[in-house]
Amino acid sequence: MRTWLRNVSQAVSTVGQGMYVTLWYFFQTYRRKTFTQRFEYPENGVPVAPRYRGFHRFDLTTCIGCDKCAKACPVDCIYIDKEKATPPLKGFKVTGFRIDYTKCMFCALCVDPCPVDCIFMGSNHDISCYSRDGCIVDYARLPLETAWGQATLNPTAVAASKLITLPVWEKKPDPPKPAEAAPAASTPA
Amino acid sequence: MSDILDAKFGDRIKAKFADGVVVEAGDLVEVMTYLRDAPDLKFEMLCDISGVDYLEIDPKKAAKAGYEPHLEVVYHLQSFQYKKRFTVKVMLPRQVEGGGLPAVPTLSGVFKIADWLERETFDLVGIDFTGHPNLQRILLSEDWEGHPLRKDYEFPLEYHGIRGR
Amino acid sequence: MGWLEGRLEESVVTTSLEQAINWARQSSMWPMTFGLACCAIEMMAVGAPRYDIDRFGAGAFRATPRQADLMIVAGTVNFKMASRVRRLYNQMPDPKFVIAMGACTCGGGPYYKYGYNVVKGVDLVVPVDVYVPGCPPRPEALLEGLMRIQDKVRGMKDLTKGQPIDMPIPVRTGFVSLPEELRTPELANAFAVRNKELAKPSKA
Amino acid sequence: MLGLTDPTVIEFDVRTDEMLVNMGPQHPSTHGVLRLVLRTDGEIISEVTPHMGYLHRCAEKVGENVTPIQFIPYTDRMDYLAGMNMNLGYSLAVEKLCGMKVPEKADVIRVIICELNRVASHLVAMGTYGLDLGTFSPFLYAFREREMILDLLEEVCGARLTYSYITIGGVHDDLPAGWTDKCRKFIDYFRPRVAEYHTLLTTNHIFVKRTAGIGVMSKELALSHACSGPMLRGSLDKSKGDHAWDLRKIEPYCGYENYEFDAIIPPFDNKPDGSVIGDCWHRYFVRMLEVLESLKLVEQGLEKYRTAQGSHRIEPPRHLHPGEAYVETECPRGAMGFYVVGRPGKEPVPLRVRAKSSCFNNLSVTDAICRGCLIADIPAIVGSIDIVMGEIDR
Repeated sequence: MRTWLRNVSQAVSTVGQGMYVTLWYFFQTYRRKTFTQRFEYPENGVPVAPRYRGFHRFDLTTCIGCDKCAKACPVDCIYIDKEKATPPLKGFKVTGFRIDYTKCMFCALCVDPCPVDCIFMGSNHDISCYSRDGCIVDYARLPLETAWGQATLNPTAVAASKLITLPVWEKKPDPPKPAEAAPAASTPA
Repeated sequence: MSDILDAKFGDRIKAKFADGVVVEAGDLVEVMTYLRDAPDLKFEMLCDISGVDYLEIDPKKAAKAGYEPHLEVVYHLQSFQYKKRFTVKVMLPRQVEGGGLPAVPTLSGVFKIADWLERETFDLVGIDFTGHPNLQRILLSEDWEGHPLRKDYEFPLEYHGIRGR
Repeated sequence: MGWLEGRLEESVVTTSLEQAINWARQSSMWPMTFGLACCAIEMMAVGAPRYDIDRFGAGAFRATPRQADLMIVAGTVNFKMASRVRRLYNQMPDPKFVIAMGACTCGGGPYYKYGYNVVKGVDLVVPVDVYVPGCPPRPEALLEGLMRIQDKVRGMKDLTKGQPIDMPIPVRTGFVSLPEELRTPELANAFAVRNKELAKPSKA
Repeated sequence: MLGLTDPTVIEFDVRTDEMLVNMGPQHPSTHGVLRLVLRTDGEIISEVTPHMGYLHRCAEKVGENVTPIQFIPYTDRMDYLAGMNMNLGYSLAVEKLCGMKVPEKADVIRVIICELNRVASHLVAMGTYGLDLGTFSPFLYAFREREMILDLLEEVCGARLTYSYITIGGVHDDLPAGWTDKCRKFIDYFRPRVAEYHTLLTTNHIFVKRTAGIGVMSKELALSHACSGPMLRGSLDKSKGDHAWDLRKIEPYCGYENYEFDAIIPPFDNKPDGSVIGDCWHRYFVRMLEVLESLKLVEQGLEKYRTAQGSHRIEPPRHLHPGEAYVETECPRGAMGFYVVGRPGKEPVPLRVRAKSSCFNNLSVTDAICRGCLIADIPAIVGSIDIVMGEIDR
């Protein structure tokens, strides 16, 4: 009987202790008026860190199609389509730069080996979609400002890019320079 | 430590390397029991059993590979009292005449953890532990075919109607 | 919806009733506690104070599939687990929704190439409504996936069967307009029919 | 009939049939996809057979096919609660194989980051353990603080859960500017919170009743099953002359020998009535005290970081060296070992990568310590082992 009573009193006191902690927090937050969430996702943006590894940013205008990022990728989720540039130009013309986000694991190993710094990890984190096809993003067919991260990468842009057949940007031949004999065409700025 | 073993077992120790010995499969249980019980060794913890498949599947590189195709079972031991580590290796052929898997006597009577670790090694590398009380697959499903960590393992095309590749 | 289903033509009463039902449904999606791997930790974080999935009415994590509307497949599904996922899905009451959370469930993920034991996408096992890529997705990404499910629920037509689905305008962020396969009513109808066929339990 | 020693259990002498109860793989208190087949006699367990493999993701096969740097992201998907520690284990194994010496600054950063990650992992262990035993609020409090640690880690490496920050030859990036101040601020905030957890959970009467004296594991059993980490430490007894078994103490790596900290082993002064060494409560309490030790380590690391020499990273060699290396590190769940075998030729890809999982060894003891207890104690025992299925199945 005595043990039973002690158990009851212990249980009541420990529950009281626990409630005291919650109650203390209740009054704390009440005084600070922080009932509302500080991180309301859909209304406010997400405060990601500067080093955050989200969906990529890719700059088609500087990419030279060297395949280094595709080789560094542990899961082979980067597919680069390219063709030889027409004679006055050198190097390759990148016609497709697809990243398969059903495989990508956001390890940022593709960023390091890029010689012209055209691929980065961006800050975007949500492209949930209704079909598996929406997870495959072709950065060569996205609008330039979207791919580069000035506008958010969104499912609509991804869906729209599926309809485009040509890359959004093409290398123009350099204007003829009278003084220089060999124009540096392989890596335009 | 290898010297203590040397004094005890003599030429039954096949080879020695830094903090480790290579023994024959037949002597394994005796050596391990000695390692566990000898008062100046006391290797009470069997940390890990790993099977290594030495095989080069690329025929061009196979000539320069530097090893004959074989299997190794590596036992990593640790002593609680003396804070030391020790490694015991057993070499096995890859193929056994007349089919079947290469066999090692089980250690489940010596270390209790060996029960699970041997099941895992059997599952993934395909080494038969003779005398094991319950040698079943532990990670893969029971009707799985092949042993995936063998170098010549081919990935399944489908499994119970689900596309595999 | 029982006997009422499909009996009436589209009329003011049923559509309003439908809207009310859909509103009730979308604001009380009960997910199932179904953590498989790394993404399960992010799913727990979604339930935890900072992200607070309760704001969307989806905070009641049910331990049994029989009380759940939404299955969040959070983590790698392998061949040993696939039959269990299928069984859990079959035990859920209709209407049921599936979020494939994380790269592994979307399409094999990092284990696509050398994973002999990994199912290359959970849509080979159960029909998936919303894919949330990311490895693992941020909790916000999962919340966005939930909102996509809610958008889908808002367009459901249970009472007035045979009517084209009108996909509603998303109330929250994310989509600027609809994806291609839902843009016109015909396409959306075909999409819904295809999904329903996929949802039937297969012989295997 | 079962040879029970607990007199409170055999009060009823009704003869019951044996029954097989299947627990999992989808069960809220098995911490993932563990399946336990329980052979029960009424309420009393006579045998537990854990079945795993529901999360087998072929990580070892992947490791044989990709280069070590590419394998780093896979390692933090093994133990996804403590990705940094996994990265560290594999990096140390490859560095040992290649004979690399990491600069001092990289070592200091590694220690800071790993200890922070250990705190986060133990917080999840504490929160979900409370959740298993029927109390919800510790989970909320633990995750509130864990989010702050994740914010710190996200600032360092850019991901919340799968960090891939520690690479071969150091760490990926230096700590960002101003990070150390934030970290100090967090520690000052966090210290008093630990006392709150003790109020909420550790001294809770119901919690103590459900964990004290349950699942007692002797030291001999723990050694024979090669248990490690808090699982083994909870079974040791300092008063009987057992030395502190912590790999950071006995085989220091990353310069842990230069830090002041204690390895936690019982007996504790404030242990509740009915609790004996080696039971669930001790395993839990060891974890909670380790949190404080980790905070100490982080503080010392931040001091050392100020004066640390060298760069944060050195370039790893192009090829792996032939030979093999086996390294064990002290992860939150125990001794995680990586065994790397290099190819004899000049190859960047290892011949064999073996991840020795600490949880695998810890889980194997379940059958031995669950016999004779009640079904309701199974979540308590499995929760106190603190398993992560990703690490067990790999």
